[in-house]
Amino acid sequence: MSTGSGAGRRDLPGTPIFDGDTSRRGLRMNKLFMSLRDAGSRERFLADEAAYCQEFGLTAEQEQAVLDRDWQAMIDLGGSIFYVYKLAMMDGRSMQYLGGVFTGMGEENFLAAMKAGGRRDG
Amino acid sequence: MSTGSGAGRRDLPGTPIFDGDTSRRGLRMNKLFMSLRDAGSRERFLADEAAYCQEFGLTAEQEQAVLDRDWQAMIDLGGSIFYVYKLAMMDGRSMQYLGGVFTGMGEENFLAAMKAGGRRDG
Amino acid sequence: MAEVIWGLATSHVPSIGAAMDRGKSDDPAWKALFDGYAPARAWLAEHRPDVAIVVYNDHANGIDLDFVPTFGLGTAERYDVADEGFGRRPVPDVVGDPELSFHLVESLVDDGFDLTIFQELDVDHGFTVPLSVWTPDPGDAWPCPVIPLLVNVIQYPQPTAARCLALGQALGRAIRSYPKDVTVGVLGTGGMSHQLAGTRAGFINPEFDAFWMEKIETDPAALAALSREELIRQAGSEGIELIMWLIMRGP
Amino acid sequence: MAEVIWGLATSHVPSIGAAMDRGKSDDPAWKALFDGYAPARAWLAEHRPDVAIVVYNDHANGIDLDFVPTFGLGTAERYDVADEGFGRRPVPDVVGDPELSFHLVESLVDDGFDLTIFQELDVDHGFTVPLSVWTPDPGDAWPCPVIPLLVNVIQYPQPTAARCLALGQALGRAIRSYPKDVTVGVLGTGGMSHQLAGTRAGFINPEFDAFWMEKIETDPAALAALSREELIRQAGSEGIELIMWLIMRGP
Ligand SMILES: [Fe+3]
Ligand SMILES: [Fe+3]
Repeated sequence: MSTGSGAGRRDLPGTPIFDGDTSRRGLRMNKLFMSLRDAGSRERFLADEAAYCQEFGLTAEQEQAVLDRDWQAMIDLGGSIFYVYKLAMMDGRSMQYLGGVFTGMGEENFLAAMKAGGRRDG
Repeated sequence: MSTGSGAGRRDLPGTPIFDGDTSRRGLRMNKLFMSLRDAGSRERFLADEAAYCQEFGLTAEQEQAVLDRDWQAMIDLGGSIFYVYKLAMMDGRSMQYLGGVFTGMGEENFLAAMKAGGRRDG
Repeated sequence: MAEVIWGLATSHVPSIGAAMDRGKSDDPAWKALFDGYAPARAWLAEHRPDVAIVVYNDHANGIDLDFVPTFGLGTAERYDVADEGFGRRPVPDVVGDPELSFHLVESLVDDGFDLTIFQELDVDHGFTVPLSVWTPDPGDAWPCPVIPLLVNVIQYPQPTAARCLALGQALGRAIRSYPKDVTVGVLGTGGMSHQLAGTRAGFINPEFDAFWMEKIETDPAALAALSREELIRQAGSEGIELIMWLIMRGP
Repeated sequence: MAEVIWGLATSHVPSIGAAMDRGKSDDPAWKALFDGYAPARAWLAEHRPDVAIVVYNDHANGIDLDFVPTFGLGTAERYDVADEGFGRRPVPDVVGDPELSFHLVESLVDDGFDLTIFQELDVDHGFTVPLSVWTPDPGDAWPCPVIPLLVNVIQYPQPTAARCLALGQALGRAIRSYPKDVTVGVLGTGGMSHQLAGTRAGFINPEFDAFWMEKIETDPAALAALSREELIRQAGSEGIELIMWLIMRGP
């Protein structure tokens, strides 16, 4: 799916691969996400998100993705889902909400699909 | 040599072994030594050595060894020679000085032995 | 001589822990799951080991991505429960067993496994949820000391399934060569098929899960033969964490 | 296909770097050493690889003891030279080669080596002294990109000598399977017999060093057969870092 991820190098459609290359591109952004485990950091982030992004050395594109809560772009720009999820949690968003975004189904349909036993290939 | 080190478990006379057990005992003290790479930390350390030791969570014995520059005790209490050496460097002491202490020969004799090709077993 | 008295595997999805922490185990949404655990829990209560090893992965709580160890082993006296960003779980911190840890490290390194030793480590839901599945009401302390064995499952390339089974087999040898007469339980953790990101998010493969459940008992070598790509294709990008079950299965 | 064009080993004692940094290479105390390096330097100047790998260990500068990786491999675009406590050496920072690093990681992990990946790493004298031995006057940049391969030699249990040779052999396979046509040099580092602490501090074993020098060329398997205890007995507690030469020798 995401051209930015390692998926293109392997035959795994719809599946971003968090590989070494991706991890390097996302390192600063993932560090930012991990910092949000701490209440003080969450406060500082919320007080001035752009400044916080710059402090962590995000690229302009990464910063925009964070400010816009563009979850797909965060993944494409090197975010690890486990790290990106720290930001989603802070926003009160669930993993199912993110699933709705990544699949384009929306949260409600995604949740319904999961309750019905999950999605299948193809 | 040192009863505190892992050497006793192996037949390696006069040779402290920095093993997992030793490393655990020395962890806080070795962290303190590593911090001395930074000029600001060296200043803070020198301003109040005991307080700095307590900040790093050293045991009372370790603190005493550091305050007394008891190099042998630092090794016995879990110091890694590469870490202990950071403190020695700060004091302007050389590895040959430490060799003089550990062997009981004194720096001058130790240096002379090294220049003559090093020490031998037995 | 130490002895492995059981090996068990379970998902470690954080909501299982959250459901327990909030007393929701009997809610309609959760009851089926916890009823499913009941027989194992009853059996486990009768078979308490002297020490346990939990094979798990961290999720951005204990370590960050500055360095990514393939296999890590804790040697600490205790491991604190991490605050993952929503307050720490109301469960006890973990008491370790450094003496057994040192033995395992020496034995496994001699056996050609290139471990990273952790002298300090906060443990997250990947570690505490399996403990809660095992022991729903730990009170002040978990039933025994526990040693963490960390596996990189989140950054590609993960260790191969074959390497995980080999590590498990070496772990068995290491445990059995420990001179103390202690009993050891090994918990493998990690969800079955699932995927969190990409257009394939939400992917579940019940046929593969059933195949895995059967083979983990009868023929782990068949699972160890699966490639990394095949595991991701069949189990999803996060389902690859099933490789941790193979370490549990080795002893 | 990439090709290994040389493998070399040298001590990395910090005073060699300090002597060079202070322009003392021609001092009586140092001249013999640097004269000894002259033929190798001349030869190396004619054989510049496209990329180099330095097998080395850190000395309380790049990593601390919270975690101790048996083998680490850097994947960064650059590695800064560490300030070890007396100001950083006046030598260039190191440019990496992430693309080759990723290839090596994937190949070595598939081959059953449990690497720890380093995405950030400051390098110390263990790394820069060998580079200086190779290139006395680097100017603004080292002759080519360099990848660090970190080895735990300071905390017992170190990897076995046999495991180091096996890693070196796998490293050779990994390099040769790299699709780009590049030439690679491999530097093994670490002093010969020496010991820094204990009543045996200052221990030197010229007979063992001569044996090692001969066998590293003619029969590395004989060195790989030495146990950890035997290496410490023969080469001293710090001389065990000679095992890093076996990684260099593998390809
Ligand atoms: Fe997980
Ligand atoms: Fe060294």
